[in-house]
Amino acid sequence: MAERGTIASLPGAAGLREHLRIVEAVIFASAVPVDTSALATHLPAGTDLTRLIGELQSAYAGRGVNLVAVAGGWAFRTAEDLAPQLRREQSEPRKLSRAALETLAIIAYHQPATRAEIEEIRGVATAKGTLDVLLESGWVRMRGRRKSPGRPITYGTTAAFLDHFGLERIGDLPGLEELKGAGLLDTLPQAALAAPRDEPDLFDDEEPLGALGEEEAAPADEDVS
Amino acid sequence: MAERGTIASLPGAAGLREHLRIVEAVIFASAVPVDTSALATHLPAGTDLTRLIGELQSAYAGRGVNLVAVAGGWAFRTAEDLAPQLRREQSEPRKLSRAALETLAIIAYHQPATRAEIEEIRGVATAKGTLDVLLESGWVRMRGRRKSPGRPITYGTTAAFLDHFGLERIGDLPGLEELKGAGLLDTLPQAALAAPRDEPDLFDDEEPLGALGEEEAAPADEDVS
Amino acid sequence: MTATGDPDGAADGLLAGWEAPVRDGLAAREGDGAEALIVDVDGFEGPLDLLLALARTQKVDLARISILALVEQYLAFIGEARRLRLELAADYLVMAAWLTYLKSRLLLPPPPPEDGPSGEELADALAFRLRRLEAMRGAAARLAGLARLGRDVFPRGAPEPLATTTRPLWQASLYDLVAAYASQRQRHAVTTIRVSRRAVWSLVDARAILERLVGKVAAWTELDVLMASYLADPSERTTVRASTFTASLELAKEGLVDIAQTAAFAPIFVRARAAAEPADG
Repeated sequence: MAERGTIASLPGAAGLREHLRIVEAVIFASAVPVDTSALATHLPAGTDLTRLIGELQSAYAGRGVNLVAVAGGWAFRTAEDLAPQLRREQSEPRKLSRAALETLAIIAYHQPATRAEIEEIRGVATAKGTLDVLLESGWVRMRGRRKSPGRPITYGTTAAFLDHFGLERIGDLPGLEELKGAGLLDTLPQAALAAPRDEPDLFDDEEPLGALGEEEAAPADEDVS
Repeated sequence: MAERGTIASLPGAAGLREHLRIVEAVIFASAVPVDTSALATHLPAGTDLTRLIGELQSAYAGRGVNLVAVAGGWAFRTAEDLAPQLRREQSEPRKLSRAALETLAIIAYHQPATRAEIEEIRGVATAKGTLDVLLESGWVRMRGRRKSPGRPITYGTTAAFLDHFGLERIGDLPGLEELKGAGLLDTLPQAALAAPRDEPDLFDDEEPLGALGEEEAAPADEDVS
Repeated sequence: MTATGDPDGAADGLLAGWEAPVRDGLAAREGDGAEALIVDVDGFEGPLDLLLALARTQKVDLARISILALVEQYLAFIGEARRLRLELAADYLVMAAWLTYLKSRLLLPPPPPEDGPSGEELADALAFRLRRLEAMRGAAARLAGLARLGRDVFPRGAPEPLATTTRPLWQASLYDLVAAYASQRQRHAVTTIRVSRRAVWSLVDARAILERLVGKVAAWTELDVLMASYLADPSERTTVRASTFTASLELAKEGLVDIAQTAAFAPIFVRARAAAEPADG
C-alpha cells in the first residue's frame, strides 16, 4: 500500500488505535445505525473512516456481536446464528398478517406505490387496518401524492424498514434483480423497467402531501385512488 | 486485532468460543446488567462462567467499549476516557444582548479601549458577563495594558469580528457622518471620532498583558502578539 | 375453501400467522394435484388469488399456463359454489364475467383491430398479473425469512445516549452593531448637554449699580434709559429690569430716591432725592 508510509508517519499506531476506539464506542453506544457523517463529527477532519470501519468489522467478524452495514449506516448487532440462543430472552415481535406482509412487500419492491397500485397487484381491495399496521410499525410512510387524477397518496418504506430487515439499502431487497429482469416490477407489461426507490425526495410524478385533508386525517381511510 | 487472536486461540476450542459468543451477545442485547445466573440459562449446566467473563473482559480491555460489573451484573459500557470524544457539539444560534452589542460597538469604534473608557461612553457599569460573552464569541480580544495608572487592560476586535460582520478592514465601519446620513444619528457628537485601529501590534500607549492579574483571570490566556 | 390436503395453505390466509408457513404453503399447494378444489371461498384473498391457486393445479410454469383451461376451471369453481349456494363476493362474479368474455375472445375469430385488445393480449395480461402476484408472494416470503431485528438479531439493549454540549453561535448583523453604537452615542449626547449658567442680576448687584447711577442724576430720568447700557443684551433684559425695579423700591423706601409713574405700564422715572425736599412721586 502506497499510503502505508504516510499512515505510519502520522500520529502513529497509537492515534489510529484511538480513532478505532472512538468509532467503536460511538457505534456501540447507539441503538440505531450511525452513518459515516455522524461518525466523522467525532474524529479529526480527513480521518479515513472506511479503513477504520473495515478494521473494526474484521475485529468483530465471528464474534457474538458483529458490525453490520444497515439502513445506510453502521450498527452492532448480535450474530445471526445466535438467534436460537437469544430468542428465549426476548419477546417475539408482533407477527404481521399475510395480507400486511404481502402489502409491505409490494410497497417495498414497487415504491413509490399508491393504494390502487397495491390493489391492482394483489387483485383485492386492501382491508382497513392493513396499511395502518404498516404505518404504525414505522416501516412504511406516506411519501406524497402521485400527480395523477385523484392525487392518490404514494407509499414507500423507511430507514426503520431497512434496519428491521437488516438491509443496507433498498437495492439489497432479496431477489430484486431477478424480479426486475423478469419485468415483474412493472406496473403493466411492456412498461419500462422499474426499480424500487426510497429516496426521501419526491420524484417528478409525486407532489407533497399538502395540508392533511379529512381524507387522510387518520391513516386508515386515506384511499384517494 | 490482537484480541481476536486471543479468543480464537483459546484452548477450549470451538465449544468455549461459542460460549464466549453467547455471553457477549446476551450481555450486549440486554437492556439491564445481566447477572451470572441469567447468563447461565443460555449455557450448558456447569459452564465456567467466571472464566468466560474473565476472557471477555480482557478481550475488551483497552477497547472503546469495556465489559464492566455494575449493579450486581455485567454490562458493556463505552470506555470512560472517551467521554470527551463522544460528546456531541451542537451550536445554537443566539442573539447578542443589547448590552453586549453596545459594548462590542464601542470597542469596535474606540479600540483599543479599556473597561473604564467603555463605561464612560455607555454611562453605565459593564456587567462582568458582558465582556466574557464578547471574548467567548471570538470577536473581542484582550490586546494589552494601557500605560496609565492601574494599567487597565485594553480591548480590541479580532479578525473573526471583521469576518462575521463582512468588513474588509476596521476602517470600513461607517463613520459618524455616515451614521447621521443613514438617519441613525440625529446630531453629531461634539468630539470627533478617532479612527478605530485593530492592528495586532501594541500601540505606544499599550504594553503587554504580562502576568495574569486578577481582572482577567478567566479567559485571559489567549495570545497577545 | 381449502385445497384439500393443504392444512395450512390458503385456509388461514386472512390474518393468522402466515410468516413461517408461507413457503411451505406455496409448496403444498403446488403439490396438491388436480383434486377437486371446491369447499369454501373464504380462504382466498380475492379472485386473483383463487386463479393463482387454480393455475398451480396445472403443474406447469406459470409462463406456459393454459389460460383457457384456467378460465374453464374458474368458471367451474364458481358454478359449483353457486350450486352449493355459497355466498360469493361480488368481485368473484365480476371476474367470472370477465373470464367468460375472455373465453369468447379466445375461441371466436379475432375481431377487427380497432375493437380493443385481442384475446391473446388479454390472456397475456392476465398471465402477467398472475406471475406478478406469485412473484410478490415469493418476495414477501423472502422478506419474512430475512434475519429480523428484535427476532433474530438484536441491537444494543442499553444504548448510551451521547452527551451533547451546546455551543452558542453568536449572531449579530453589521446593522445591529452600527445601530447600537449610534443609539447609544445619541443617548450620550442627550445626557451630557450642559445647561449654561443663566446670568442673573442679584438684588445686591442691582442696588449697587442703581445707587451709583442715580447718585449723579437729580432730574427725573426714565429707569430704562438710566440702565440702557445694561439692557443691551436681550437675554439679560428681564433680570436686569426686575432686579433694578426691586432695588429702586428699596432705595425709595429708604428715602434715597423718588419714583414716579404716570399710569400703569407707563415708563418709570427716578431721581435722587434732595435731603430737605419732600417726596412728591
